[in-house]
Amino acid sequence: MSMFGFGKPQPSSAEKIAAAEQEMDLFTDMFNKLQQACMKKCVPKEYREGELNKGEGVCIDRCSSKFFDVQLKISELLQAEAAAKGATGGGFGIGGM
Amino acid sequence: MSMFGFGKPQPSSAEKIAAAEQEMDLFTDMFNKLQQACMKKCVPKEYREGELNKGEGVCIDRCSSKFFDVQLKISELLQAEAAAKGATGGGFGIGGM
Amino acid sequence: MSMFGFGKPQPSSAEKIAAAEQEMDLFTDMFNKLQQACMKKCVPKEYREGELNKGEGVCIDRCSSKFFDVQLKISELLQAEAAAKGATGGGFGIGGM
Amino acid sequence: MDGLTPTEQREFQSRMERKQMKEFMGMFSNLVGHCFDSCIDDFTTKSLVQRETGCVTRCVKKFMAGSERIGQRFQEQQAQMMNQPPPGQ
Amino acid sequence: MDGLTPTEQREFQSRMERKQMKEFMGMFSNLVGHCFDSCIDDFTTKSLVQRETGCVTRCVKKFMAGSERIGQRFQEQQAQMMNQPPPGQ
Amino acid sequence: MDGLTPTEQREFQSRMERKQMKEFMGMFSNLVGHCFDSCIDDFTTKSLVQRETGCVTRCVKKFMAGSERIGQRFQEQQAQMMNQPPPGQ
Repeated sequence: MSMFGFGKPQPSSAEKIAAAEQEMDLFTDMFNKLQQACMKKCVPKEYREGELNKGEGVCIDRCSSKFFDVQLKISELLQAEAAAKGATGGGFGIGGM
Repeated sequence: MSMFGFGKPQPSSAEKIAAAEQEMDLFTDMFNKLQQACMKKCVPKEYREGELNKGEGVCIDRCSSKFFDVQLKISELLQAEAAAKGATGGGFGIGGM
Repeated sequence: MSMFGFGKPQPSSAEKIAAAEQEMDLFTDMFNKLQQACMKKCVPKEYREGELNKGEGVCIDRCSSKFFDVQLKISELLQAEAAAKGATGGGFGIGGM
Repeated sequence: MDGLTPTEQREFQSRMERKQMKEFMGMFSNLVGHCFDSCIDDFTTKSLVQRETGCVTRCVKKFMAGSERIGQRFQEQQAQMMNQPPPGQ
Repeated sequence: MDGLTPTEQREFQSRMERKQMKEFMGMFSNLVGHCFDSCIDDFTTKSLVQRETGCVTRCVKKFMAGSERIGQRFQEQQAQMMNQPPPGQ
Repeated sequence: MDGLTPTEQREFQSRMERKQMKEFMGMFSNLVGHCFDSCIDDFTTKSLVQRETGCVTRCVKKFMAGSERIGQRFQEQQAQMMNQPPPGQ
Protein backbone atom coordinates (compact mmCIF):
# COMPACT_ATOMS: atom_id res chain seq x y z
CA MET A 1 0.00 0.00 0.00
CA SER A 2 2.88 2.31 0.78
CA MET A 3 4.10 1.90 -2.76
CA PHE A 4 1.19 4.02 -4.04
CA GLY A 5 2.26 7.13 -2.17
CA PHE A 6 4.45 8.70 -4.80
CA GLY A 7 3.40 10.90 -7.80
CA LYS A 8 0.20 12.41 -9.13
CA PRO A 9 -1.76 9.85 -11.15
CA GLN A 10 -1.08 6.95 -8.78
CA PRO A 11 -3.24 7.91 -5.76
CA SER A 12 -6.20 8.13 -8.07
CA SER A 13 -5.61 4.60 -9.29
CA ALA A 14 -5.23 3.37 -5.70
CA GLU A 15 -8.68 4.87 -5.13
CA LYS A 16 -9.98 3.09 -8.22
CA ILE A 17 -8.67 -0.21 -6.90
CA ALA A 18 -10.27 0.38 -3.51
CA ALA A 19 -13.60 1.28 -5.14
CA ALA A 20 -13.53 -1.82 -7.36
CA GLU A 21 -12.79 -3.95 -4.31
CA GLN A 22 -15.64 -2.44 -2.36
CA GLU A 23 -18.08 -2.97 -5.19
CA MET A 24 -17.00 -6.60 -5.38
CA ASP A 25 -17.45 -6.93 -1.62
CA LEU A 26 -20.98 -5.52 -1.80
CA PHE A 27 -21.88 -7.92 -4.62
CA THR A 28 -20.56 -10.88 -2.67
CA ASP A 29 -22.33 -9.78 0.49
CA MET A 30 -25.62 -9.31 -1.34
CA PHE A 31 -25.30 -12.64 -3.11
CA ASN A 32 -24.68 -14.35 0.22
CA LYS A 33 -27.67 -12.64 1.83
CA LEU A 34 -29.86 -13.57 -1.14
CA GLN A 35 -28.74 -17.16 -1.04
CA GLN A 36 -29.22 -17.45 2.69
CA ALA A 37 -32.68 -15.85 2.52
CA CYS A 38 -34.00 -17.88 -0.40
CA MET A 39 -32.53 -21.23 0.66
CA LYS A 40 -34.21 -20.69 4.04
CA LYS A 41 -37.55 -19.73 2.50
CA CYS A 42 -37.61 -22.30 -0.33
CA VAL A 43 -35.56 -25.37 0.59
CA PRO A 44 -36.53 -27.47 3.62
CA LYS A 45 -33.57 -28.63 5.71
CA GLU A 46 -34.47 -32.33 5.67
CA TYR A 47 -32.49 -33.09 2.53
CA ARG A 48 -34.39 -36.20 1.48
CA GLU A 49 -33.19 -35.68 -2.08
CA GLY A 50 -30.14 -34.06 -3.67
CA GLU A 51 -31.89 -32.35 -6.59
CA LEU A 52 -33.88 -29.15 -6.45
CA ASN A 53 -37.44 -30.22 -7.19
CA LYS A 54 -39.65 -28.13 -9.46
CA GLY A 55 -41.45 -26.32 -6.64
CA GLU A 56 -38.18 -25.36 -4.99
CA GLY A 57 -36.78 -24.06 -8.27
CA VAL A 58 -39.82 -21.89 -8.97
CA CYS A 59 -39.78 -20.66 -5.39
CA ILE A 60 -36.11 -19.68 -5.75
CA ASP A 61 -36.84 -17.72 -8.93
CA ARG A 62 -39.68 -15.77 -7.31
CA CYS A 63 -37.78 -15.35 -4.07
CA SER A 64 -34.79 -13.89 -5.94
CA SER A 65 -37.06 -11.54 -7.84
CA LYS A 66 -38.69 -10.31 -4.62
CA PHE A 67 -35.31 -9.97 -2.98
CA PHE A 68 -34.18 -7.60 -5.74
CA ASP A 69 -37.42 -5.64 -5.33
CA VAL A 70 -36.81 -5.30 -1.59
CA GLN A 71 -33.23 -4.21 -2.23
CA LEU A 72 -34.41 -1.53 -4.67
CA LYS A 73 -37.24 -0.40 -2.38
CA ILE A 74 -34.90 -0.03 0.59
CA SER A 75 -32.28 1.83 -1.41
CA GLU A 76 -35.00 4.25 -2.54
CA LEU A 77 -36.17 4.72 1.04
CA LEU A 78 -32.64 5.44 2.25
CA GLN A 79 -32.07 7.90 -0.58
CA ALA A 80 -35.31 9.70 0.23
CA GLU A 81 -34.30 9.80 3.89
CA ALA A 82 -30.86 11.17 3.05
CA ALA A 83 -32.44 13.81 0.78
CA ALA A 84 -34.90 14.82 3.52
CA LYS A 85 -32.04 15.27 5.96
CA GLY A 86 -30.37 17.58 3.46
CA ALA A 87 -26.72 17.59 2.56
CA THR A 88 -25.63 16.85 6.12
CA GLY A 89 -24.55 13.36 5.08
CA GLY A 90 -24.79 10.13 7.00
CA GLY A 91 -27.74 10.24 9.37
CA PHE A 92 -27.79 6.54 10.07
CA GLY A 93 -26.94 4.50 13.11
CA ILE A 94 -23.38 4.82 14.29
CA GLY A 95 -22.13 6.61 11.22
CA GLY A 96 -24.57 9.44 11.56
CA MET A 97 -25.28 9.80 15.24
CA MET B 1 -1.61 -0.63 23.54
CA SER B 2 -0.86 2.93 24.62
CA MET B 3 2.53 1.76 25.84
CA PHE B 4 3.83 1.46 22.28
CA GLY B 5 4.04 5.20 21.69
CA PHE B 6 7.68 5.80 22.46
CA GLY B 7 10.02 4.49 19.73
CA LYS B 8 10.89 6.05 16.42
CA PRO B 9 8.19 8.09 14.72
CA GLN B 10 7.54 5.94 11.62
CA PRO B 11 6.58 2.58 13.09
CA SER B 12 4.84 4.32 15.95
CA SER B 13 2.45 6.23 13.70
CA ALA B 14 1.67 3.08 11.71
CA GLU B 15 0.93 1.43 15.04
CA LYS B 16 -1.28 4.34 16.06
CA ILE B 17 -3.29 4.08 12.88
CA ALA B 18 -3.73 0.35 13.35
CA ALA B 19 -4.79 0.82 16.97
CA ALA B 20 -7.30 3.52 16.06
CA GLU B 21 -8.72 1.30 13.35
CA GLN B 22 -9.08 -1.62 15.72
CA GLU B 23 -10.81 0.49 18.32
CA MET B 24 -13.22 1.72 15.67
CA ASP B 25 -13.85 -1.88 14.56
CA LEU B 26 -14.62 -2.97 18.12
CA PHE B 27 -17.04 -0.07 18.57
CA THR B 28 -18.83 -0.90 15.35
CA ASP B 29 -18.97 -4.58 16.22
CA MET B 30 -20.38 -3.84 19.67
CA PHE B 31 -22.92 -1.40 18.31
CA ASN B 32 -24.09 -4.00 15.79
CA LYS B 33 -24.37 -6.69 18.47
CA LEU B 34 -26.29 -4.30 20.73
CA GLN B 35 -28.65 -3.32 17.97
CA GLN B 36 -29.25 -6.90 16.92
CA ALA B 37 -29.83 -8.00 20.53
CA CYS B 38 -32.19 -5.19 21.53
CA MET B 39 -34.19 -5.09 18.28
CA LYS B 40 -34.76 -8.82 18.72
CA LYS B 41 -35.78 -8.49 22.38
CA CYS B 42 -37.88 -5.31 22.05
CA VAL B 43 -39.31 -4.96 18.56
CA PRO B 44 -41.68 -7.63 17.18
CA LYS B 45 -41.07 -8.54 13.57
CA GLU B 46 -44.63 -7.95 12.37
CA TYR B 47 -44.08 -4.30 11.50
CA ARG B 48 -47.70 -3.17 11.75
CA GLU B 49 -46.49 0.39 12.32
CA GLY B 50 -43.40 2.36 11.31
CA GLU B 51 -42.89 4.27 14.54
CA LEU B 52 -41.34 2.91 17.70
CA ASN B 53 -44.18 2.85 20.22
CA LYS B 54 -43.62 3.94 23.82
CA GLY B 55 -43.18 0.43 25.19
CA GLU B 56 -40.61 -0.43 22.54
CA GLY B 57 -38.66 2.74 23.24
CA VAL B 58 -38.52 2.11 26.98
CA CYS B 59 -37.57 -1.50 26.35
CA ILE B 60 -34.69 -0.38 24.09
CA ASP B 61 -33.40 1.99 26.77
CA ARG B 62 -33.41 -0.70 29.45
CA CYS B 63 -32.09 -3.31 27.06
CA SER B 64 -29.16 -1.07 26.10
CA SER B 65 -28.41 -0.40 29.75
CA LYS B 66 -28.38 -4.12 30.55
CA PHE B 67 -26.26 -4.81 27.50
CA PHE B 68 -23.59 -2.43 28.78
CA ASP B 69 -23.77 -4.10 32.21
CA VAL B 70 -23.24 -7.52 30.61
CA GLN B 71 -20.34 -6.17 28.58
CA LEU B 72 -18.71 -4.77 31.72
CA LYS B 73 -19.39 -7.93 33.74
CA ILE B 74 -17.85 -10.16 31.08
CA SER B 75 -14.80 -7.96 30.66
CA GLU B 76 -14.27 -8.15 34.44
CA LEU B 77 -14.63 -11.94 34.37
CA LEU B 78 -12.11 -12.25 31.54
CA GLN B 79 -9.66 -9.97 33.33
CA ALA B 80 -9.99 -11.99 36.53
CA GLU B 81 -9.46 -15.17 34.53
CA ALA B 82 -6.36 -13.74 32.83
CA ALA B 83 -4.98 -12.58 36.20
CA ALA B 84 -5.61 -16.03 37.72
CA LYS B 85 -3.69 -17.67 34.87
CA GLY B 86 -0.76 -15.37 35.64
CA ALA B 87 1.37 -13.63 33.08
CA THR B 88 1.18 -16.56 30.66
CA GLY B 89 -1.09 -14.54 28.38
CA GLY B 90 -3.92 -15.73 26.16
CA GLY B 91 -5.52 -18.82 27.63
CA PHE B 92 -8.67 -18.56 25.58
CA GLY B 93 -10.04 -20.67 22.79
CA ILE B 94 -7.81 -20.87 19.77
CA GLY B 95 -5.41 -18.20 20.92
CA GLY B 96 -4.51 -19.99 24.09
CA MET B 97 -4.87 -23.67 23.35
CA MET C 1 -1.81 -18.89 -6.88
CA SER C 2 0.60 -21.36 -8.43
CA MET C 3 1.57 -18.82 -11.03
CA PHE C 4 3.60 -16.87 -8.52
CA GLY C 5 6.53 -19.27 -8.38
CA PHE C 6 8.72 -17.39 -10.78
CA GLY C 7 10.86 -14.28 -10.21
CA LYS C 8 12.71 -12.67 -7.38
CA PRO C 9 12.31 -13.59 -3.74
CA GLN C 10 10.55 -10.39 -2.60
CA PRO C 11 7.12 -10.78 -4.26
CA SER C 12 7.25 -14.42 -3.34
CA SER C 13 7.67 -13.67 0.36
CA ALA C 14 4.76 -11.22 0.27
CA GLU C 15 2.79 -14.07 -1.24
CA LYS C 16 3.97 -16.38 1.52
CA ILE C 17 2.77 -13.95 4.14
CA ALA C 18 -0.60 -13.65 2.45
CA ALA C 19 -0.93 -17.43 2.22
CA ALA C 20 -0.01 -17.90 5.89
CA GLU C 21 -2.57 -15.27 6.84
CA GLN C 22 -5.27 -16.95 4.79
CA GLU C 23 -4.54 -20.31 6.33
CA MET C 24 -4.78 -18.77 9.78
CA ASP C 25 -8.09 -17.13 8.81
CA LEU C 26 -9.52 -20.44 7.63
CA PHE C 27 -8.45 -22.14 10.86
CA THR C 28 -10.07 -19.42 12.95
CA ASP C 29 -13.21 -19.50 10.88
CA MET C 30 -13.49 -23.27 11.15
CA PHE C 31 -12.82 -23.22 14.89
CA ASN C 32 -15.57 -20.63 15.34
CA LYS C 33 -18.02 -22.64 13.24
CA LEU C 34 -17.16 -25.81 15.19
CA GLN C 35 -17.59 -24.06 18.51
CA GLN C 36 -20.88 -22.49 17.50
CA ALA C 37 -22.22 -25.79 16.16
CA CYS C 38 -21.21 -27.97 19.11
CA MET C 39 -22.14 -25.50 21.85
CA LYS C 40 -25.57 -25.26 20.23
CA LYS C 41 -25.97 -29.04 19.94
CA CYS C 42 -24.48 -30.00 23.33
CA VAL C 43 -24.89 -27.18 25.84
CA PRO C 44 -28.39 -25.98 26.80
CA LYS C 45 -28.72 -22.20 27.10
CA GLU C 46 -30.18 -22.18 30.61
CA TYR C 47 -26.82 -21.99 32.35
CA ARG C 48 -27.90 -23.45 35.68
CA GLU C 49 -24.27 -24.41 36.38
CA GLY C 50 -20.90 -23.04 35.31
CA GLU C 51 -19.09 -26.33 34.74
CA LEU C 52 -19.44 -28.60 31.76
CA ASN C 53 -21.11 -31.72 33.10
CA LYS C 54 -20.00 -35.17 31.98
CA GLY C 55 -22.73 -35.60 29.38
CA GLU C 56 -21.95 -32.23 27.81
CA GLY C 57 -18.23 -33.03 27.68
CA VAL C 58 -18.79 -36.37 25.96
CA CYS C 59 -21.25 -34.74 23.57
CA ILE C 60 -18.66 -32.09 22.68
CA ASP C 61 -16.04 -34.75 21.94
CA ARG C 62 -18.37 -36.68 19.63
CA CYS C 63 -19.74 -33.52 18.08
CA SER C 64 -16.21 -32.30 17.26
CA SER C 65 -15.35 -35.66 15.75
CA LYS C 66 -18.45 -35.62 13.56
CA PHE C 67 -17.76 -32.03 12.58
CA PHE C 68 -14.32 -33.01 11.27
CA ASP C 69 -15.92 -35.90 9.37
CA VAL C 70 -18.42 -33.56 7.75
CA GLN C 71 -15.64 -31.13 6.86
CA LEU C 72 -13.66 -33.93 5.22
CA LYS C 73 -16.70 -35.34 3.43
CA ILE C 74 -17.64 -31.96 2.00
CA SER C 75 -14.12 -31.19 0.88
CA GLU C 76 -14.08 -34.55 -0.95
CA LEU C 77 -17.43 -33.79 -2.58
CA LEU C 78 -16.22 -30.37 -3.74
CA GLN C 79 -13.02 -31.87 -5.11
CA ALA C 80 -14.97 -34.53 -6.99
CA GLU C 81 -17.26 -31.85 -8.37
CA ALA C 82 -14.31 -29.71 -9.46
CA ALA C 83 -12.70 -32.74 -11.13
CA ALA C 84 -15.95 -33.59 -12.93
CA LYS C 85 -16.18 -30.05 -14.28
CA GLY C 86 -12.66 -30.47 -15.65
CA ALA C 87 -9.90 -27.92 -15.48
CA THR C 88 -12.30 -25.03 -16.05
CA GLY C 89 -11.79 -23.92 -12.44
CA GLY C 90 -14.30 -22.42 -10.06
CA GLY C 91 -17.77 -23.69 -10.85
CA PHE C 92 -19.31 -22.61 -7.58
CA GLY C 93 -21.77 -19.92 -6.66
CA ILE C 94 -20.66 -16.46 -7.54
CA GLY C 95 -17.13 -17.43 -8.45
CA GLY C 96 -18.18 -19.89 -11.10
CA MET C 97 -21.44 -18.59 -12.48
CA MET D 1 -3.72 10.97 15.61
CA ASP D 2 -1.04 13.53 16.35
CA GLY D 3 2.46 13.08 15.03
CA LEU D 4 1.37 11.81 11.64
CA THR D 5 2.94 13.24 8.54
CA PRO D 6 0.52 14.83 6.05
CA THR D 7 0.86 11.76 3.81
CA GLU D 8 0.01 9.48 6.71
CA GLN D 9 -2.95 11.64 7.68
CA ARG D 10 -4.31 11.44 4.14
CA GLU D 11 -3.80 7.68 4.12
CA PHE D 12 -5.51 7.38 7.52
CA GLN D 13 -8.45 9.49 6.46
CA SER D 14 -8.94 7.59 3.24
CA ARG D 15 -8.90 4.29 5.16
CA MET D 16 -11.48 5.64 7.61
CA GLU D 17 -13.66 6.69 4.68
CA ARG D 18 -13.43 3.22 3.17
CA LYS D 19 -14.27 1.75 6.54
CA GLN D 20 -17.36 3.94 6.88
CA MET D 21 -18.44 3.02 3.40
CA LYS D 22 -17.97 -0.63 4.30
CA GLU D 23 -20.03 -0.17 7.45
CA PHE D 24 -22.78 1.55 5.53
CA MET D 25 -22.83 -1.30 3.02
CA GLY D 26 -22.90 -3.83 5.85
CA MET D 27 -25.80 -1.99 7.44
CA PHE D 28 -27.62 -1.87 4.10
CA SER D 29 -27.25 -5.57 3.44
CA ASN D 30 -28.30 -6.42 7.02
CA LEU D 31 -31.36 -4.24 6.62
CA VAL D 32 -32.29 -5.89 3.33
CA GLY D 33 -31.77 -9.34 4.86
CA HIS D 34 -33.76 -8.54 8.00
CA CYS D 35 -36.74 -6.84 6.33
CA PHE D 36 -36.90 -9.46 3.59
CA ASP D 37 -36.93 -12.22 6.17
CA SER D 38 -39.57 -10.46 8.28
CA CYS D 39 -41.92 -9.33 5.50
CA ILE D 40 -41.75 -11.74 2.56
CA ASP D 41 -43.40 -15.12 2.86
CA ASP D 42 -45.56 -15.47 -0.20
CA PHE D 43 -43.93 -17.04 -3.22
CA THR D 44 -46.98 -17.43 -5.42
CA THR D 45 -46.09 -14.16 -7.18
CA LYS D 46 -42.79 -12.86 -8.48
CA SER D 47 -43.40 -9.19 -7.66
CA LEU D 48 -43.99 -7.68 -4.24
CA VAL D 49 -47.66 -7.44 -3.26
CA GLN D 50 -48.91 -4.28 -1.56
CA ARG D 51 -48.87 -5.82 1.91
CA GLU D 52 -45.21 -6.75 1.50
CA THR D 53 -44.19 -3.32 0.23
CA GLY D 54 -45.94 -1.70 3.20
CA CYS D 55 -44.26 -4.07 5.62
CA VAL D 56 -40.82 -3.34 4.16
CA THR D 57 -41.42 0.41 4.43
CA ARG D 58 -42.44 0.14 8.08
CA CYS D 59 -39.58 -2.25 8.77
CA VAL D 60 -37.04 0.26 7.46
CA LYS D 61 -38.63 3.15 9.36
CA LYS D 62 -38.72 1.21 12.59
CA PHE D 63 -35.20 -0.07 12.16
CA MET D 64 -33.95 3.47 11.66
CA ALA D 65 -35.88 4.77 14.65
CA GLY D 66 -34.54 1.94 16.80
CA SER D 67 -31.05 2.39 15.44
CA GLU D 68 -31.11 6.08 16.29
CA ARG D 69 -32.37 5.46 19.83
CA ILE D 70 -29.79 2.73 20.44
CA GLY D 71 -27.14 5.02 19.02
CA GLN D 72 -28.06 7.71 21.55
CA ARG D 73 -27.75 5.26 24.44
CA PHE D 74 -24.45 4.04 23.02
CA GLN D 75 -23.04 7.54 22.81
CA GLU D 76 -24.17 8.43 26.33
CA GLN D 77 -22.50 5.32 27.64
CA GLN D 78 -19.25 6.10 25.81
CA ALA D 79 -19.29 9.61 27.27
CA GLN D 80 -19.94 8.25 30.74
CA MET D 81 -17.08 5.78 30.47
CA MET D 82 -14.70 8.59 29.52
CA ASN D 83 -15.58 10.55 32.67
CA GLN D 84 -15.20 7.63 35.00
CA PRO D 85 -12.03 5.77 35.99
CA PRO D 86 -12.17 2.05 35.13
CA PRO D 87 -13.28 -0.09 38.09
CA GLY D 88 -10.54 -1.50 40.31
CA GLN D 89 -7.84 1.02 39.47
CA MET E 1 -9.34 -0.53 -14.24
CA ASP E 2 -7.72 1.46 -17.03
CA GLY E 3 -4.81 3.74 -16.29
CA LEU E 4 -3.08 1.36 -13.91
CA THR E 5 0.63 0.77 -14.27
CA PRO E 6 1.68 -2.85 -14.84
CA THR E 7 2.83 -3.04 -11.19
CA GLU E 8 -0.53 -1.80 -10.00
CA GLN E 9 -2.34 -4.22 -12.27
CA ARG E 10 -0.37 -7.12 -10.82
CA GLU E 11 -1.09 -5.90 -7.29
CA PHE E 12 -4.78 -5.52 -8.13
CA GLN E 13 -4.99 -8.97 -9.68
CA SER E 14 -3.25 -10.62 -6.77
CA ARG E 15 -5.65 -8.91 -4.34
CA MET E 16 -8.62 -10.09 -6.36
CA GLU E 17 -7.25 -13.62 -6.28
CA ARG E 18 -6.86 -13.48 -2.52
CA LYS E 19 -10.39 -12.15 -2.26
CA GLN E 20 -11.76 -15.00 -4.36
CA MET E 21 -9.87 -17.50 -2.26
CA LYS E 22 -11.32 -15.89 0.85
CA GLU E 23 -14.81 -16.05 -0.60
CA PHE E 24 -14.36 -19.69 -1.50
CA MET E 25 -13.20 -20.42 2.04
CA GLY E 26 -16.14 -18.49 3.46
CA MET E 27 -18.51 -20.47 1.26
CA PHE E 28 -16.86 -23.71 2.33
CA SER E 29 -17.14 -22.96 6.03
CA ASN E 30 -20.76 -21.83 5.64
CA LEU E 31 -21.56 -25.03 3.79
CA VAL E 32 -19.94 -27.14 6.50
CA GLY E 33 -21.79 -25.20 9.21
CA HIS E 34 -25.14 -25.42 7.44
CA CYS E 35 -25.03 -29.09 6.48
CA PHE E 36 -23.67 -30.08 9.89
CA ASP E 37 -26.47 -28.19 11.59
CA SER E 38 -29.11 -29.68 9.29
CA CYS E 39 -27.93 -33.28 9.25
CA ILE E 40 -26.17 -34.16 12.52
CA ASP E 41 -28.27 -34.68 15.63
CA ASP E 42 -27.14 -37.97 17.07
CA PHE E 43 -24.28 -37.83 19.54
CA THR E 44 -24.35 -41.43 20.74
CA THR E 45 -21.58 -42.27 18.25
CA LYS E 46 -18.37 -40.48 17.38
CA SER E 47 -18.37 -41.33 13.67
CA LEU E 48 -20.99 -40.38 11.10
CA VAL E 49 -23.73 -42.96 10.65
CA GLN E 50 -24.91 -43.81 7.15
CA ARG E 51 -28.02 -41.68 7.39
CA GLU E 52 -25.92 -38.65 8.30
CA THR E 53 -23.42 -39.17 5.48
CA GLY E 54 -26.29 -39.44 3.01
CA CYS E 55 -27.91 -36.31 4.34
CA VAL E 56 -24.64 -34.35 4.06
CA THR E 57 -24.16 -35.51 0.47
CA ARG E 58 -27.68 -34.43 -0.50
CA CYS E 59 -27.28 -31.19 1.43
CA VAL E 60 -24.16 -30.29 -0.56
CA LYS E 61 -25.75 -31.25 -3.88
CA LYS E 62 -28.86 -29.25 -3.16
CA PHE E 63 -26.90 -26.28 -1.90
CA MET E 64 -24.87 -26.25 -5.09
CA ALA E 65 -27.94 -26.60 -7.29
CA GLY E 66 -29.65 -23.78 -5.40
CA SER E 67 -26.52 -21.69 -5.47
CA GLU E 68 -26.23 -22.07 -9.23
CA ARG E 69 -29.87 -21.16 -9.80
CA ILE E 70 -29.67 -18.13 -7.54
CA GLY E 71 -26.45 -17.15 -9.29
CA GLN E 72 -28.23 -17.18 -12.64
CA ARG E 73 -30.99 -14.92 -11.35
CA PHE E 74 -28.37 -12.64 -9.81
CA GLN E 75 -26.48 -12.33 -13.08
CA GLU E 76 -29.65 -11.65 -15.08
CA GLN E 77 -30.58 -8.94 -12.65
CA GLN E 78 -27.13 -7.34 -12.86
CA ALA E 79 -27.36 -7.40 -16.64
CA GLN E 80 -30.83 -5.86 -16.55
CA MET E 81 -29.69 -3.08 -14.21
CA MET E 82 -26.89 -2.23 -16.63
CA ASN E 83 -29.31 -1.79 -19.53
CA GLN E 84 -31.73 0.36 -17.62
CA PRO E 85 -31.34 3.90 -16.33
CA PRO E 86 -31.76 4.14 -12.56
CA PRO E 87 -35.29 5.18 -11.55
CA GLY E 88 -35.92 8.85 -10.99
CA GLN E 89 -33.03 10.20 -13.05
CA MET F 1 8.05 -18.25 6.91
CA ASP F 2 11.67 -18.82 5.91
CA GLY F 3 13.33 -16.50 3.44
CA LEU F 4 11.79 -13.33 4.85
CA THR F 5 13.96 -10.32 5.42
CA PRO F 6 14.03 -8.95 8.98
CA THR F 7 11.74 -6.09 7.91
CA GLU F 8 9.26 -8.55 6.42
CA GLN F 9 9.39 -10.69 9.55
CA ARG F 10 8.57 -7.68 11.71
CA GLU F 11 5.74 -6.73 9.39
CA PHE F 12 4.44 -10.30 9.45
CA GLN F 13 4.62 -10.52 13.22
CA SER F 14 2.85 -7.22 13.70
CA ARG F 15 0.08 -8.32 11.32
CA MET F 16 -0.31 -11.58 13.22
CA GLU F 17 -0.59 -9.63 16.48
CA ARG F 18 -3.28 -7.41 15.03
CA LYS F 19 -5.06 -10.50 13.78
CA GLN F 20 -4.97 -12.12 17.22
CA MET F 21 -6.25 -8.93 18.80
CA LYS F 22 -9.05 -8.89 16.23
CA GLU F 23 -9.90 -12.50 16.98
CA PHE F 24 -9.93 -11.81 20.69
CA MET F 25 -12.27 -8.88 20.12
CA GLY F 26 -14.49 -11.01 17.91
CA MET F 27 -14.61 -13.68 20.59
CA PHE F 28 -15.45 -11.07 23.21
CA SER F 29 -18.29 -9.58 21.23
CA ASN F 30 -19.67 -13.03 20.40
CA LEU F 31 -19.55 -13.97 24.06
CA VAL F 32 -21.37 -10.78 25.07
CA GLY F 33 -23.98 -11.34 22.37
CA HIS F 34 -24.51 -14.99 23.25
CA CYS F 35 -24.70 -14.60 27.05
CA PHE F 36 -26.90 -11.52 26.77
CA ASP F 37 -29.28 -13.37 24.47
CA SER F 38 -29.35 -16.44 26.73
CA CYS F 39 -29.63 -14.70 30.12
CA ILE F 40 -31.47 -11.39 29.74
CA ASP F 41 -35.20 -11.41 29.20
CA ASP F 42 -36.62 -9.04 31.76
CA PHE F 43 -36.92 -5.43 30.72
CA THR F 44 -38.89 -4.12 33.68
CA THR F 45 -35.64 -2.91 35.26
CA LYS F 46 -32.68 -1.07 33.78
CA SER F 47 -29.99 -2.80 35.87
CA LEU F 48 -29.15 -6.48 35.93
CA VAL F 49 -31.03 -8.44 38.58
CA GLN F 50 -29.14 -11.05 40.61
CA ARG F 51 -30.50 -13.97 38.62
CA GLU F 52 -29.22 -12.40 35.41
CA THR F 53 -25.77 -11.65 36.80
CA GLY F 54 -25.46 -15.26 37.98
CA CYS F 55 -26.58 -16.57 34.62
CA VAL F 56 -24.01 -14.42 32.80
CA THR F 57 -21.22 -15.63 35.10
CA ARG F 58 -22.13 -19.28 34.51
CA CYS F 59 -22.54 -18.64 30.80
CA VAL F 60 -19.00 -17.26 30.55
CA LYS F 61 -17.52 -20.08 32.64
CA LYS F 62 -19.28 -22.72 30.59
CA PHE F 63 -18.37 -21.06 27.32
CA MET F 64 -14.72 -21.02 28.32
CA ALA F 65 -14.78 -24.64 29.49
CA GLY F 66 -16.46 -25.68 26.25
CA SER F 67 -14.10 -23.56 24.21
CA GLU F 68 -11.09 -25.16 25.86
CA ARG F 69 -12.40 -28.67 25.29
CA ILE F 70 -13.25 -27.98 21.67
CA GLY F 71 -9.82 -26.40 21.27
CA GLN F 72 -8.18 -29.62 22.48
CA ARG F 73 -10.13 -31.71 19.97
CA PHE F 74 -9.27 -29.21 17.25
CA GLN F 75 -5.56 -29.40 18.01
CA GLU F 76 -5.57 -33.20 18.13
CA GLN F 77 -7.26 -33.28 14.78
CA GLN F 78 -4.78 -30.85 13.25
CA ALA F 79 -1.91 -32.98 14.59
CA GLN F 80 -3.52 -36.13 13.20
CA MET F 81 -3.97 -34.57 9.78
CA MET F 82 -0.29 -33.66 9.67
CA ASN F 83 0.75 -37.27 10.26
CA GLN F 84 -1.55 -38.71 7.65
CA PRO F 85 -1.42 -38.42 3.88
CA PRO F 86 -4.56 -36.88 2.42
CA PRO F 87 -7.04 -39.51 1.15
CA GLY F 88 -6.79 -40.48 -2.49
CA GLN F 89 -3.18 -39.49 -3.07
